[in-house]
Formats: sequence, structure tokens, C-alpha cells
Amino acid sequence: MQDVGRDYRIIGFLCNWCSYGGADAAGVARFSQPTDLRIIRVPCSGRVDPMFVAKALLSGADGVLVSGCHPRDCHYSEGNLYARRRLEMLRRFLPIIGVDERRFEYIWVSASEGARWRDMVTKFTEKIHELGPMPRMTEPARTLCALEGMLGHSLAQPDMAQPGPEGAAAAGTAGMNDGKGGANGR
Amino acid sequence: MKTIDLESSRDTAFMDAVACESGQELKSCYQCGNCTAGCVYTHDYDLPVHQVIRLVQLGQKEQALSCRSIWLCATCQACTTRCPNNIEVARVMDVLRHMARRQGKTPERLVKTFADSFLKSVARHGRVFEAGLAMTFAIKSGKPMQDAGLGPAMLTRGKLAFAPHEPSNQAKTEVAGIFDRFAAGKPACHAEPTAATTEAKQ
Amino acid sequence: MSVRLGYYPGCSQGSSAAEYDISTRACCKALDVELVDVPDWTCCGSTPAHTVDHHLAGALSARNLRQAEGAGLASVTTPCPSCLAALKTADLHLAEPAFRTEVERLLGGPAPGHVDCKSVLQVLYEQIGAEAVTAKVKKPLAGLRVAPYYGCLLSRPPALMAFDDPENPVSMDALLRACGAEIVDFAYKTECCGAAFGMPRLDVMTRLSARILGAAVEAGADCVAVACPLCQMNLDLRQGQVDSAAGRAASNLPVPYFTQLMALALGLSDADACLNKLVVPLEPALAKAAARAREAAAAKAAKEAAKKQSKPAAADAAKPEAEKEASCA
Amino acid sequence: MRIGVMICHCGNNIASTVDVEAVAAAAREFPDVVFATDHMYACSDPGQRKIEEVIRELKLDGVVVASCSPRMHEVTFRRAVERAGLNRYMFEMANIREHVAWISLDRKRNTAKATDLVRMAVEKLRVDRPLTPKSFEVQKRVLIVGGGVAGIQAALDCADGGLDVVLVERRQAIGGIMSKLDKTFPTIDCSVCVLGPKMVDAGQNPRITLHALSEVEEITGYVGNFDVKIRKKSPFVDWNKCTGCGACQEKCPSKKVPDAFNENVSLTTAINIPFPQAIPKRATINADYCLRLTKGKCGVCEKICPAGAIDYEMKDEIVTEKVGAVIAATGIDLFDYKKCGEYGGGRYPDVITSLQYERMLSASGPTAGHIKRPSDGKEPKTVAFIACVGSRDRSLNRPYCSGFCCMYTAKQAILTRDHIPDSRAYVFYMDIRANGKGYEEFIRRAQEEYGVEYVRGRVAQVIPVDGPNGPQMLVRGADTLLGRQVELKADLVVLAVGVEAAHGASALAEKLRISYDAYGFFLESHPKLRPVETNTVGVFLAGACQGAKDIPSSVAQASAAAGKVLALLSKDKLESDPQIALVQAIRCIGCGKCERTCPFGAIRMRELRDGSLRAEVVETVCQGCGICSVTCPVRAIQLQHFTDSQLLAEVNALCRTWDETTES
Repeated sequence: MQDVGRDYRIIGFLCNWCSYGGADAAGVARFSQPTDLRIIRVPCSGRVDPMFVAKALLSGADGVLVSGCHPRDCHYSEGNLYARRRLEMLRRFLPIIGVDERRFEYIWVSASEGARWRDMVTKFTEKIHELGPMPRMTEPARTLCALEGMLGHSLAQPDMAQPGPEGAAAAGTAGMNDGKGGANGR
Repeated sequence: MKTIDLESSRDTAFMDAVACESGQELKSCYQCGNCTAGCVYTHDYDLPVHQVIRLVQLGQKEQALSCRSIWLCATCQACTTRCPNNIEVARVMDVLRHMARRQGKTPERLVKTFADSFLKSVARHGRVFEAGLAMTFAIKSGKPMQDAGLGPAMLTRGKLAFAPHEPSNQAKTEVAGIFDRFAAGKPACHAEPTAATTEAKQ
Repeated sequence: MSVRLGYYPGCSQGSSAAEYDISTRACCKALDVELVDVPDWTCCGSTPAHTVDHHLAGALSARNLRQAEGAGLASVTTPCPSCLAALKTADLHLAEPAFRTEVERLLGGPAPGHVDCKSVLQVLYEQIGAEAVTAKVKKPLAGLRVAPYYGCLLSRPPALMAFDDPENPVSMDALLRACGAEIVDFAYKTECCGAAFGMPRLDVMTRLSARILGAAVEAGADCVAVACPLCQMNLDLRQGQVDSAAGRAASNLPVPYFTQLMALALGLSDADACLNKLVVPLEPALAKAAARAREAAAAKAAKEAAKKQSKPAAADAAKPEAEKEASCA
Repeated sequence: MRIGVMICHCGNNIASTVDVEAVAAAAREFPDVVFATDHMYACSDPGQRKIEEVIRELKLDGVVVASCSPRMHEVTFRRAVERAGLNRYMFEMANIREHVAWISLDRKRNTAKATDLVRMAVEKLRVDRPLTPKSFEVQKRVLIVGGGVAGIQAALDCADGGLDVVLVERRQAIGGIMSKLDKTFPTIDCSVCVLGPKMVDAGQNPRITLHALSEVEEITGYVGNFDVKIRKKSPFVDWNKCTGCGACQEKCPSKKVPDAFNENVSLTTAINIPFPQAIPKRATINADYCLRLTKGKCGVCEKICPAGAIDYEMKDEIVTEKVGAVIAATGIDLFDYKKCGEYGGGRYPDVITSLQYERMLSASGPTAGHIKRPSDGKEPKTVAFIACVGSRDRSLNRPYCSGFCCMYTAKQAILTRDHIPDSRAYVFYMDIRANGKGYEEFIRRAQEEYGVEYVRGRVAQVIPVDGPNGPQMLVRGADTLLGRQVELKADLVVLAVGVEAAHGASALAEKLRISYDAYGFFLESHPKLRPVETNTVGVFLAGACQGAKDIPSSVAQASAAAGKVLALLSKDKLESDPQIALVQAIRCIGCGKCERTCPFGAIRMRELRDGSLRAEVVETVCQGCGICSVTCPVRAIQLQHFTDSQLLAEVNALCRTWDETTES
């Protein structure tokens, strides 16, 4: 893997039961891997909202990797199938909003597949390094809202999990509606 | 038998070269002996196959390249077929023979002579001229009478063409060209394990 | 069904294995397999080439694959297992960039793309099939006890040849059974015969071939059917050398190509079977087989007759059977 | 908000490739972080006390620990913060060991990455909310799938502990592979004498409901409240009436039925009781061979059955059971010896599997304990054992060691010498794996006391040959210690076949929602610390279904699993995980999408007075996958502790920090 001054911005959404375990297994086995990936743990790949991925890419992530249980092996029996449908849809839309769809991948890795995880991460990271850094988007927020429209979603609405403190609210949705342009009411 | 100093006699360049030219992962050989068990040539070997592999595992270049076994392997593929670790053993034996040739090591002179005469015949005629090959070999081998008895049997059955049945001159020059360029020498192996070989491993 | 394939005879088909070439072409014609010779083919390099260098071997075979490709032949068949192994090995490794580059250097030009290579045995077994053969049999080889000898390369290594069972191949068994022959239990189907060591190390070759001939005799075979020119040469032409080296009486075991036996059963002219090219003659074995078949038929007829007294119904059904047996014998 | 952060050295596991002090220093600059330090072992007692201390002293309302994987110690630390009076969900963990320290040696990058992960944790913590678990009733019953020695042991232990047990066995009698064995190593105990009484207990124990000839069809629900559908296959015999007298078996005219219990080395009748000690001792009709069921004629058994138990019209039956926990004990099947063509298994009658040989050795077996080779019934004088058939073999996709073949082979060699004193036993092996109590000693006994010949090398090929007295099998091997080819003319060849996960294991795993490895063996939730638990709470593992095991290990794990179940179901109520979906009624538009997508039926639509609909989460049923959150068009339903804003907080944390690094 070619070396650059700093790590690229690669975000991984991993389901807790299979892929996060697989990543742990890879670590326990001391499989050396590129350091760029930052992992966010979710209960199920079915919890990964396409808008999370879009949001990440539009706010400057160079690549996003989603990994869940193998089809049929889902801890929640069919969450990964929902994930596949939604994320495939997103992948098709990415070019439309000017994002190279190669920056996004969804894969299946089980808790026993440490080696497979290593290979997947290495391959994806190398691909992102070849693609180079994500170009700055102009008006990411507007694009995002456009995409929301296409996907029939409205991430911009404040969600219930943040009653009081502004800090929380800010942290929660600042990115979604950085200042103006956002489609949300606040 | 003399002691092997594992560290000082370990030729890693040799180990890498074998791995690279054969595309085989010899680290995965656990010396079960299946290759030796099934090899019909073991009877005539000076070293059983699994020990040849062992020598490579330990980087014992000199011994590995000077044994007769690598010349007596007929590539019948019994070892490759049965290796529990998916090692193409016969291919490794090939590669060792190639190296021995380059080093000018030929404990089995006649085996080399036969191969050389065969290829010379191909280089000249584009195809093997069996009668010609038999003659040249008979002379070079110093055992001219060995197969003399077979001549009549073949002649009476029209199995021995006197003139080579050659392809077009165009074809002959192409084949000759292959040999010329080969003689001109080849680059050292830098083959990364590739599609076919990795696939074979899985 | 009819099949169109490129045909790569291989050097020995022109001389030492002429009968294999002739009988192969005859059988294929009779079974609607159209063979188109690979134009201006040259030697595949065979064993000697790959014992010297893999790229050299690759280039020598690649040239022929290129010839086939040029003639628009997507798949090629060859009777010779050694040629087949050479062609398939080249085809496999040409997928590796490094290997390809070096081969193209040796070729002094572009290497061919993928060409599908099959043995004649595989084509007849998989693309024509035993049933189709049975349908066309005119003179069943009734009573002929055959030891099918495949040799080492036809199904090995499985990863490369991808045909039949590497430990216990059955394709030739099936085709010859379809021709009415009787297949004896033969454990040496894939044991190596000594290959090209006939010239350089006669002692090695004779020791190995002796075991095979011995096993076939022990199994009570009338002949050993082969699919490889080198095996045939070792077991037939060199049978004398083998027996004397083993210090035993002449085995007198005919070693026809399986295509010769098929040609006979398909009722193609003797010229097509060209039995006269075998060193150990097949005719006595055929005669013995015919006698055996007659006895069997007679015995059966007698049994039927006996039955007839008791149960007339059954006999009628069996009668034509018996006649057929007798007629072909 | 006041957040405390602790960076763990984990000895030098983390500290050697991550500058933990630097990470702690960086953390001090993060918003709301009032305290950050590094510690040698955060999980140690002093480590945890330190955390509690700081929480109290600095009045923290949230803690982040950066150490190992949360799958390892999240529970530990949550307990710690709870002891100090914090809500256990006001805690976040950054995995800087498995995901950082152990996968790269680049100290600079690791430190930067670790800092990022801590920043993400802090940002999430800032939007975390306290959650309180609810409690719910549990079923004090356990389902055990598989009636081999592991399943039986687990069943008996659970029953002893006062639980009701539902024991499901696929075959017509319990006992599994152990019931087929003659003797057991290393004590040469009579196998069925050891197992028999346990089988009887299992059959008689009032707390144990036995469903033989049955399979789990479907399983729904969650820990404490599983609903199980069981298919009871039709034996065509009313087992309530059948007395197991065996009269039917004597009279049955269809006598050419391969005897599965005897590994098909002998024949049995279409209606049969598999073996004398069978539990339940009931007759079953093999529908494939019964003349009445195949051809419509016969019907002898019906006529002679004194109990009138025969019922040719009998159909499969589906029964449902409610249980609080499940133990999977589906065990193993044998490697198919036909896959090793070079040994001719299936082609040559005198090449048999170790289990077929075991049946021959057994007094209750087809040969009444006399070793007779299949081809001609002669007593073999030379017996060759070939080890590692279908084990340690990548070419057959069986790279693992089956673990106990070395031992049972030694046992069978000893028994051979016992049964036939003038016999010779050869064992062709690669390595001898005898790492159990008394195991190595046992191997040495075979070699020294019984003179079993051990030859080091894999066998390449077995072919039939004519021997001095009758046909023999020529074993072509190698003695790698001599570096020589060796051959042996044997009268009988026994293949020490390896093991595979029971066929259908993966299908069951999918029903139980547990993971399995590439070979179908079930995945434990932690290889060292949680060997009998699975990732699905309430589902446990016993015996070889988790990986090849011999009898002692299987029994031990079975008792362990039973212990876990007893501990779990000792409580009258269980705490439900509060990380579940919650609907914000004022936002819900009642479209019902969530109801349709929920895999667990945990969402129902409630009608308000005005007739409009609102989604509602059934708390005990929700498993917390969060599929609904993504489905909801207005984001009215949110998975607690994994809300949009909490996950986006992590995303933003990353992107924002990167903006800084690029600008700087």
C-alpha cells in the first residue's frame, strides 16, 4: 500500500455480531492492516442509514465501508438483507450527486473470518488511496437534501433523542444542516 | 553423515527462487510423506521426494540440486494429485531440475541427453522426427544397440517414417525462433503469485 | 448431435502412433465429431520441454493454441495425453501476466487467449456418450476381456485436467462396455508406465511396465486398452524388453488403442482399425473372445430351451436375444 | 456535561504501539472532558476503583475507556460506573487494542487513530442518555437439541437443577455416536455400560420430555421466552401403545434394509428397534423399505402386533413448546470415506471406517463382537489403520485436526490384538495427538504392551492384490523416519475418518440466530472466556457441535452449559436490554412501515381516539436491531443508544477532526 503523509478518512460501519467480531478476530490474530479505517459499531448492518454514508462522504470522508453478517447468518435474521437493498440503491445514486461510487462498498464478514476482514480492509484502503482524497463538495448540505429527496428520507429533522442541550443537538445534526441550505425547520 | 549447520547453510535466496519459479508455497508442506508413498520412481531415487522438499524447506541448495531424483521424476502427477496441502510437487521437481541444468549439474546424463536431442529435433524440424531422434540418441548415449531390436518391428508396421513430416517453413522458422530467443536468456523470476496459482491454492 | 472441434494430432500420430490417429479420425467420423486439423501445427514441447524450462514449454504449446485461435477454433481435442497436458498447462499459466509476458517474448508476438483443450477420450465420453455409441455398435466386442489403462496424465492432476476420477477413472470403461466388451477389475489404471524413460533409462521403464502387464494378465484380460502413444509403445513395442527384464515368459498381451477397439465395434473397416500395426497381434484375443461369446450364447440358449418346457412364454422373449448373441459371435 | 476519560496500556499490548500519554493529553482538550488519564490495566481492580473514585470526586456524568474490544469488557466497565452511581449507558468504549495496537506497528499513526476513536467515543457520549432496563417473566424450561452424550448430560443436569427439559433427537433413539462405540479410551470401559444408565435416566426422568425422531422446525422469541415448533416424524407406530416387544421385527418380511445403527455393515428389517438398549425402546417403520408403504401389500406387523400399535396412515405431527433457554448439542457426523478415492472406501469391501470397525468389535454388533472382514467373513490377521482420513487435509477442505482419531485408533489397535492374539496391527500416522489425561500413557501401552506397529507417514494408495491365502489389500505408504517407501499386505484396512459438523447444523444455527464457522461448527461468544455461550442470549453450546471433542470434553461442556442455563433461569424475572426502539408518538404518522419491516413483530399499530394510528414497540419482543429506524420516513422511531444523532456524532467527530488536520 503506498504511503501518504497521513491516513485517509475511511469510515467503517460494522455490525456488532459478525463483522465487528471479525475485525476483533483479525486483531487478536495480529493480522497487520492499513490504519486508515475508523470503525463505528452498530447493532446490525440494517441499522446503517444510507444517509449516514452520504453524510460522511459529503463531509469529507474519502471512503465508507459497511460490513455485516453473511446473508442468512444475520443475528437479526434479515437485517443485512434490508441493508443490502438500501445500500445498493444508495450506490446507484452516488454518481448522480457527483460522488465516485467506488468510494463506498458494503461487504459481508463473519466473526470467524479474521483473515477475510484483513483482506477486505486492505483491498478497500488501497482502492481509496488510488482514488486519492475526496474532492471538496460545493454546498454539501444542498446535495444531501437533494439525495434525501431521491431516497425519500428526511435526515434533517431533529430526532427525539436530543431533548435539551444545544451541544447535543449541534453535534447531532450540525453536519446535516451546516448553517443555511439545510432542509430542516430549525 | 555430516551435520547440517541450519543457520549458516540456509540459502534463503534459493528458497525464494524455488517458491517464485514454481509458484508453490513449500512452507505448507508438513512432511506427511504422501508424495513419496505414491511415487513409483522412489525405487530409483537417491532421495525420496519428501526429503527433496525438506531440503528446500531448509534452504540446502547444494544437496537439493545435485540429487538424481529430480532427473528421474517423470511428472506422472501422482504426488501433485494427492498432496493434502495442494502443493504441485511435480512442478517443484521440474523447477529444481531447471536450476540444476543452469548450474551444469547432470547426475543423470542420459536423461538430459534425451531431452536435449528431442528438443534439437523439434528445433530443426518443427516437430519431433522420431527415427532421427532415435538415431542421434543411440549414438550420443553410447548404447547404440539398446533398441536396435525394435527397428524391424517398427519398419514392417510402417511405424518409422524415414523422412520427417514437417510443417511449413514458416512454422519451422517460428519454432526455431522460439528456441533462439530462449537461448538468448531469460530474466530472473519476479513473478508475484498470480490468478491461476493463487486460485489453485484455494 | 454433431460436434466440430480443432484436432491436434501430435508428432507421434504421424509415425509410431499412426494407428491411433487413423482409428481416432475414423471413430470421430462415425460418431459425428467433425475434426478440423489445427493448421500448420508444430510440436507442443511434450515432457522434454517442461523439464528444461516452463516458459519454453509454454511458448511451444502457445504457438499451437495461437494457430487454433487463428483458424477460429475455440476448442481443440488431441488424442495424446502428453500433448494435452502441455497445451492445458500453457493455457492455464498464460492467465498469469508475468508468465504471459515471457512467453510472448519467446513467441516474438502476441500469445493466444483461452483455448479449451480436451482429450479425444473426454470428447467421446462427455459430448457423445456411451448411449450414443451403443446405438451405433455393429459388431459388439462380446466376450472380450479388456483391462482399461488410462496412464498417468489423462485425469491428473485433477485441478488441471478436470476430467473423470483421478484415482479411479471410468470413462474408457464406459465407452468399451458400450462396445460390448467386458471390463476386468484393474487397479493399475493410472499407474505410470515409465513414460519417456524407455530410451534413457530402460531399466526404470521396464520395471514399471512389467507391473502393469503383470497385473493385467493376473486380472485375466485378453488385452490392455490404452489412450496414450507413449504407454502403447512401452507396453506393446517394448513388451519383449519388459518381459525379458522381468525374467519371465512372453506376456503376449495385445495393447490396442481404445479407439481401435471402438472402430472394430462400430464396424469400421479393418484399415480404419489398422490392427496390423500392433506388435502383439490382437486377432488371437478376438478369436478367443468370439469363442467365449459363442459358448455363453449356447449355454444361454440351452437354459432357455430347458425353461421353454416349463414356461414357454419366457423363452420367446429370450430367443431373439440368443440369436443376436450367436450372430455377432 | 462532565466527562472522564481513561486510556489503558493493557500492559504493553497497547502501550508498545500507541503513545497512551499523548492520547490522554489530546483527550483533555475535547469538549466536556474534565479529566483524562492513562492506566496500566483499566480492567484490573485498581483500574476499576480509580474509575469509580474519579466519578465520585469530579461528579462526572459520563466515562470513556479506551482499551480492548467492547465485546470483551464493556460489561465489566458498565458495572464499574454503575457502582459509582452513574447510569451504565453513560459509558462509551474505544477499541484501541484489537482495532489499533494489534494491527499496526506504526506508533505515529496508531496514536493518531486512537485519538480519533476516543474523540468519537466522547462525541457519542455527549449525546448519550441514561436508560433503564425493564424486567420480564421467564419460562423455567430448557430446550436441548440433540440426544447424544452431551445432550443427555445437559438434560440430566438441568433436570436435577429443577428445570423442565425438552430433549429433541433427530434419530429414533438417543445415545448418539457414543452408543455405537464398543469401548472407550483410555480406560477401555464398555461404552454402552457407561452411557446406558444415563440414557435410561433421561428416558425415565419425569422432568424430561423426550421427542425422538423429531427435528426443530422453527424457533422464535427471545431469552426467557422462546417458542419452539417441533416436527415429530411419523414412525407409523403409535409409541404410546408400542411395548417394544420386538415381535414385529421378527416377522417383518422386508429383511434387506441397510442397518444405519450398524453403519450399514449389516442388514435389518423395515420395522425395527435399532438396538437392545434403545431409548425410547419403540419400533419404527422405515417407509423406504416397508412393503406395505411402498407396494401396498404385506401388513404382517399390523396383524401380529399384540398392542395394535401399527398405524400405516400416521402423519408427521407438529408440537409447540415454550422454553426460556436453548442448548444446542447436535454433535458431529463422520467424514465421507468415499471422498478419498485413493483408499477405495466404498469400492473395496475390506476398506471400512473406524466406526464400522467399532460396530464389529461390539458384542451387540452385527458380528457379535467377532472381527470378520466384510468380503469373505474371514478373521483378519493383519489390520492396517490409516490415520487422518479427512483430517488435516486442505485438498479436501478439512484443514482441522479432528482431535480424537489418534486415541480411538490406538484403542482399536489394542482391541484388535486383544480379540485376535496372533494378529498384527499397523497404524500409519503423521503425528500423534494425545494431549489428555492418561492419553499419552495409553498410546505407549499400545506400542509397548500390545506391540502395535506405528509407521510415520501418510498412505498414498490402497489396492486389492492376491495374497498367499486369499485376496488382500496392498497398502502403499512411506516411513518418513527411514525415508523409505513401505508396502503392507493387509487383510483389513480401517480408515480413521475425521469428523464434520452434523449435517443440517448450519440450518439449525440460522433458526437459532447463532453464528457458525466455515465448516458448520457453531461459534462460541468468546473462545477463552465464554466458551459455552453464543452471541444470542439464552442459547448455549454443548459438545462437538462447537468443534470436534471427545467424550470427556463433551460431557464437561454439557454440564457447563447446564450450569449456565440453571444460573440464567434461577431468576424469576430477567432484565430486558433497554437498547430497543422507541416511538415518538407526536412525530409518528402511522404509516405502518416499521410494523411491516420488523423481523420480530415487535411493533404494533395502536389506534388513537381520533381514529389515527400510531406505532408502538413491544419492549420485551424488540431485539434492538434498528432496522425500523432506517425505515421510518419521518425518523419517528429511534433505536435507543444508537440514535441517528448518536451515530452521526461519531461521523461528525471524524470528519471535523480531519478538516482541522487538512487545514493545519
